[in-house]
Amino acid sequence: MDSINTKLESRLGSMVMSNPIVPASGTFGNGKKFQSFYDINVLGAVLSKSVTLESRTGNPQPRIFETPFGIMNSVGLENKGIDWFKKEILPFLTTLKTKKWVSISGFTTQEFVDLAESLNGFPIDAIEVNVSCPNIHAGGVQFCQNQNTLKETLHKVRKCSNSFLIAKIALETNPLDEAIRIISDEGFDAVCLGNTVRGLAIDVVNKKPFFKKTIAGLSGPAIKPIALRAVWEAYSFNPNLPIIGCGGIMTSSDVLEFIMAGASICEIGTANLIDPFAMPNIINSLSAYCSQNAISLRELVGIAH
Amino acid sequence: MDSINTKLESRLGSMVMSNPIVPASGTFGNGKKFQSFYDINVLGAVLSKSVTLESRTGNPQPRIFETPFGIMNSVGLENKGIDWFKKEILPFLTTLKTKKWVSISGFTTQEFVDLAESLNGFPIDAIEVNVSCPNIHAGGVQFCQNQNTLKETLHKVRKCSNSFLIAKIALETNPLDEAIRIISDEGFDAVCLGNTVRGLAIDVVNKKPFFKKTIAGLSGPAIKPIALRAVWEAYSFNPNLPIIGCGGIMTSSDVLEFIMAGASICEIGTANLIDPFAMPNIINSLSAYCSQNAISLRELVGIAH
Amino acid sequence: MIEKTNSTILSNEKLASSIYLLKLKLKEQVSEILPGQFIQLACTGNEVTLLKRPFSIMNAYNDTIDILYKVVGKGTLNLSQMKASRELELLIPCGNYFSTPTSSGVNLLIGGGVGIAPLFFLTKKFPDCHFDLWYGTSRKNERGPIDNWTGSNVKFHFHSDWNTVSNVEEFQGTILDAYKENSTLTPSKIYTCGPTIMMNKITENWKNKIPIEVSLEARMACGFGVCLGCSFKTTSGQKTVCSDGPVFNGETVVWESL
Amino acid sequence: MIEKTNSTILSNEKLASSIYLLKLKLKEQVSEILPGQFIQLACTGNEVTLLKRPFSIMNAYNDTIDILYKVVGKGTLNLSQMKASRELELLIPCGNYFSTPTSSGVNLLIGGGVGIAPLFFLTKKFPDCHFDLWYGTSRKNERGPIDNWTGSNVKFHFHSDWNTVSNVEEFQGTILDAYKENSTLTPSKIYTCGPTIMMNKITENWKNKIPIEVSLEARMACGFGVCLGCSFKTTSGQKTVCSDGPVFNGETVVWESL
Ligand SMILES: Cc1cc2nc3c(=O)[nH]c(=O)nc-3n(C[C@H](O)[C@H](O)[C@H](O)COP(=O)(O)OP(=O)(O)OC[C@H]3O[C@@H](n4cnc5c(N)ncnc54)[C@H](O)[C@@H]3O)c2cc1C
Ligand SMILES: Cc1cc2nc3c(=O)[nH]c(=O)nc-3n(C[C@H](O)[C@H](O)[C@H](O)COP(=O)(O)OP(=O)(O)OC[C@H]3O[C@@H](n4cnc5c(N)ncnc54)[C@H](O)[C@@H]3O)c2cc1C
Ligand SMILES: Cc1cc2nc3c(=O)[nH]c(=O)nc-3n(C[C@H](O)[C@H](O)[C@H](O)COP(=O)(O)O)c2cc1C
Ligand SMILES: Cc1cc2nc3c(=O)[nH]c(=O)nc-3n(C[C@H](O)[C@H](O)[C@H](O)COP(=O)(O)O)c2cc1C
Ligand code: FES
Ligand code: FES
Repeated sequence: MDSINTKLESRLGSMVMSNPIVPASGTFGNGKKFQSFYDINVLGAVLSKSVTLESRTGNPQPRIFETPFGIMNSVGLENKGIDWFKKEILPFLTTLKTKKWVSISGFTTQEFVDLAESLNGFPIDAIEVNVSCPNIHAGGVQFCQNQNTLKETLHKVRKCSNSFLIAKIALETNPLDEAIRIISDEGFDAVCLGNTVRGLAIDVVNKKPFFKKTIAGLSGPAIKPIALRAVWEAYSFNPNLPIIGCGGIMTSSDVLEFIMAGASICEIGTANLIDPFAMPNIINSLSAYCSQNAISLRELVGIAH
Repeated sequence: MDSINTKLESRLGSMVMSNPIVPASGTFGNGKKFQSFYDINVLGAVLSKSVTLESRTGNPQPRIFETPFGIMNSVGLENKGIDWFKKEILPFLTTLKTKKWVSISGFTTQEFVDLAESLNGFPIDAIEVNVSCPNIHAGGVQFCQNQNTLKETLHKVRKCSNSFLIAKIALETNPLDEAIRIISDEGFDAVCLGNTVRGLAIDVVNKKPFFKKTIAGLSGPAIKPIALRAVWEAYSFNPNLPIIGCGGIMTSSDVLEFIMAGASICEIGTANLIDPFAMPNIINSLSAYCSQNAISLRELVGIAH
Repeated sequence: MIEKTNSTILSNEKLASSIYLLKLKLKEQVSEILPGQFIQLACTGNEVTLLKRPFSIMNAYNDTIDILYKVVGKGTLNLSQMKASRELELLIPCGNYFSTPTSSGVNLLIGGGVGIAPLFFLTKKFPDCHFDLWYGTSRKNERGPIDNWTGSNVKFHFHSDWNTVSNVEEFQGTILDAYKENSTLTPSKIYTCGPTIMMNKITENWKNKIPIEVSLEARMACGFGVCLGCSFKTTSGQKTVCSDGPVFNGETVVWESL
Repeated sequence: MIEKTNSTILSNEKLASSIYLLKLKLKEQVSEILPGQFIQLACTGNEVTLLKRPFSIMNAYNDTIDILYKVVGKGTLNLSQMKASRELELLIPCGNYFSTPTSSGVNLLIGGGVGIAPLFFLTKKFPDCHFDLWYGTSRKNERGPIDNWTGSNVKFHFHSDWNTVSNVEEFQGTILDAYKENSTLTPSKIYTCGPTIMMNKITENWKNKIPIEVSLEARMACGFGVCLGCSFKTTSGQKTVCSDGPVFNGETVVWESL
């Protein structure tokens, strides 16, 4: 980071951030490892790995598979649970100067409520509610794919939490306009589009699915056009609901595509795994772009519509 | 093609084919151009570009954009209409020794019915009903994304047609189990999974969507994991409904993945545009695989379940 | 008939900033190659490309072909980094070709940028015809090579707006303006290749007066007429640039559709 | 501390069929490198790869590191086609390392295939310790190079099932069987690296008797502990191969979870 460029200043609704670059949950650990590569305060916000109520060991090996310009993961929300998170991670996050976002994941509506509620009073700037994970009370269908459970969950979480709330939904959410309406009606502050896309790989030698859990999450450049489509549509449906774009972002040019399509903020996932310096590099080159073109990023949000 | 390998013989329900390789509609023209590269009778079937009732000029330029390991197209179903097709293309198709499939596309249920009906009595082996295109009576939502219109359309097409009928649906179809049930209940003979995935690209220099129609269809290797997932799920829902896999298939190993996931037949799209010899090359290498492993492809259908 | 074949890079010379001359030796004998035709070239390198890229043939002799290309994106960047002896897959020859130039009058050729390539080939293929070749580019240093290579059947005119032109459209007009200001020729036939807007203006200028052949460009996928990715409107219906073209009678082109 | 840096290929020698020795010159000074540590190497070439690939460090001296690799897929195929002077990006050094070998007794090293690499480095780093090195592979021609390079502090044993072994599991057992049949040694410490099933069997054999350090493998994405792609079960909870490991006390590993 050369120096702070005010042209990068970004707004997610009421939240003012130094720039639009935020790590995607699960690709940044809890920030500590990246701190040894660079000062993570250069990021617009930090965002921790999704935390669940109980500790989870996650899915069996193998968990990673490379596809044409994408990767699939079957990590299965491994994490040590909210109590450990509060004890071991929150104190570290609190030392940071940048915004602190926390991702929560539940398998029932009640789990989301308990998680959100238990974070009240902690010095965090936003909670990203990962409603792209399967609802075990609804036969494993993702929360965001069922309008009733999505509505109920967001409603209850909003009621119990005093945080800035982001709903992270699947890129495949269908119908998307309904989901966007629910998120906005329930008083959520922003939507994140989105999570990994459901994919599969077959190990043709063993004639079995590569992943023990069969279906895994596809991320990386392969899904970028899909994520851009979802961001574009969400902005068309409701330009007043702030959007976080996520999916396959590797370069500053990708970020510009998302911003022009309607995203205020961008999350970077797989790129962090390919190159730990992906985010500061993107910030630097966005900075150069804004200076060269004498334009600030905020003017560009949704400009392609 | 070195010689005919009976181990490649494939069945799509009642249809017996010399091998499982079929071109995806729209990437093969009407077959004539490929005939000058190789004898297209080596294919399991030929499949023509989707034909509509009326002649269509399609979408404006540009129509093609390359993405990371994928391509997006906005051709917009350009074709000269069913009358021209019957006069200019069917006679050529009739001279072929392999199976002849015809793809039809409509923008209302009635158009599908008229198309299917008008093909009765012609010597074709199957009609692929492209219900992944937008229904103008339902605000442009794809037929396959609305259970009622899908059901109505398939029902009426089935009633008026005496052909072997394939429903080609979108990979994003949701809920997929419902669509599979409808396809099977309505007496369709097979499902093709699937069409291109809806994507977007932004031209950051002009700050506009790259395509005039904004959203375009993503195909190629990038979508392979998604297509495999859809085939896997369709087979889980109903192993008795024959499946055609389509999406990102480039190599014989990709074909094996689809077959093991549950597809009986594979359609090759984008690969034809990258290399006109993609299909015969795949057939040759499937043939080598079967001989080396002393296995016939039919034994492998759905074996990974 | 289009063939898929392999080729070996003989040389890949930088002529001017971002302009290169690529010489390819074909691995197999192919049908006769005519001016206006193009190749579909696999350009994968550090940057990943999936589709082949179309390039006009600038010259063809024995089993060698020349390509003049400009670095504009991933595929051409890859090409610019390639060294002799590397193998490249291609489809050749693609598309239709220019009609035979007149041998009685003078053939006017107007090329914009790398659009000079197929026009240059025309002058080589028909050494007994006479050509008035106008070459417009935004960079002075692109003159040398082309001028030096043209034969005695060619009168070469160079026009550049180097240092003055900031946007392409302005430049695209200027080659025609330059011609109009400086020439008293009445050509028998006109051939042009370059930016779409330039060819459009040229067509308007001589419409209904002199036959004009234009060599069009479009984003392509297949390059052999099956995907309709390059389809556009003409006065006689939709046509594909790759297979019905790239050469069209300028008057039949519906320019807004490109 | 892990650094991201660039390197230049000094040489890339084929040692045996599909086995290569890659020598890389690092562009920047990095922290001290210890045996057991690995690099995350960008392997993009003709085949497109996105993630970096993990390789054990086989030797490190001055600013040079050696990697012994086997061609198994896209990334390693790319590597095998690379020539001297090419630049490769990497993360270095990743992971933990073996504990210091005993200098009183004998250290038993058992390596399967390219798993020999970190063990070899251990013998080089501690020239004053004594090692009994058992190297198992399915190919006879892999003996030569390793044998020739080992120092006088190493007793080298080679075992191959060349021509007889058709499946890997059988082979993986045989290096341990070979050791049991042929050795009367009572090692003070055991280090092993190779196929998971081999390390599992070795651990079972000496469990509760002699300390065993195993260097594990898993499919990785990041290589520095943030994605949990390589996480597995140990007796003290989930651990990452890349960051908590790759070296673990064999007795703490829950082998089924790998
Ligand atoms: C029939 C035909 C003949 C051609 N002959 C030549 C030639 O002789 N020399 C030469 O340098 N170029 C020629 N072109 C243009 C050339 O094909 C493109 O410059 C090339 O495909 C760009 O590839 P890329 O991967 O570098 O760019 P990409 O990374 O794909 O795109 C970068 C930019 O290049 C432009 N572009 C991409 N594809 C095309 C296309 N098909 N047509 C026009 N512009 C495009 C766009 O502005 C795009 O934004 C020809 C095109 C056609 C259709
Ligand atoms: C800590 C560690 C150290 C390693 N050290 C070495 C070494 O010194 N020399 C060496 O040759 N290899 C080593 N490996 C294995 C090496 O990382 C893989 O062989 C390599 O990643 C394969 O890449 P690819 O692109 O060629 O294969 P891909 O195309 O990605 O996959 C092809 C096949 O390779 C295997 N494979 C892929 N990734 C891994 C992986 N991470 N671990 C194990 N197997 C894999 C699978 O069987 C897969 O089917 C090490 C792995 C780890 C985790
Ligand atoms: C290894 C890995 C782990 C992930 N874990 C989580 C998670 O815990 N919670 C979550 O909401 N998303 C998770 N994701 C999804 C990412 O946050 C992101 O939405 C997705 O990868 C798409 O962005 P990308 O293409 O930039 O990676 C994970 C992704 C990967 C690759
Ligand atoms: C240029 C192009 C044109 C297409 N036209 C049609 C069409 O007319 N009808 C149809 O059902 N699908 C059409 N498709 C979709 C393909 O048939 C196929 O379903 C899709 O491309 C996914 O397969 P692929 O990844 O192998 O290309 C078209 C695809 C492309 C790339
Ligand atoms: S590029 Fe496919 S039809 Fe012209
Ligand atoms: S590879 Fe990412 S945590 Fe180990």
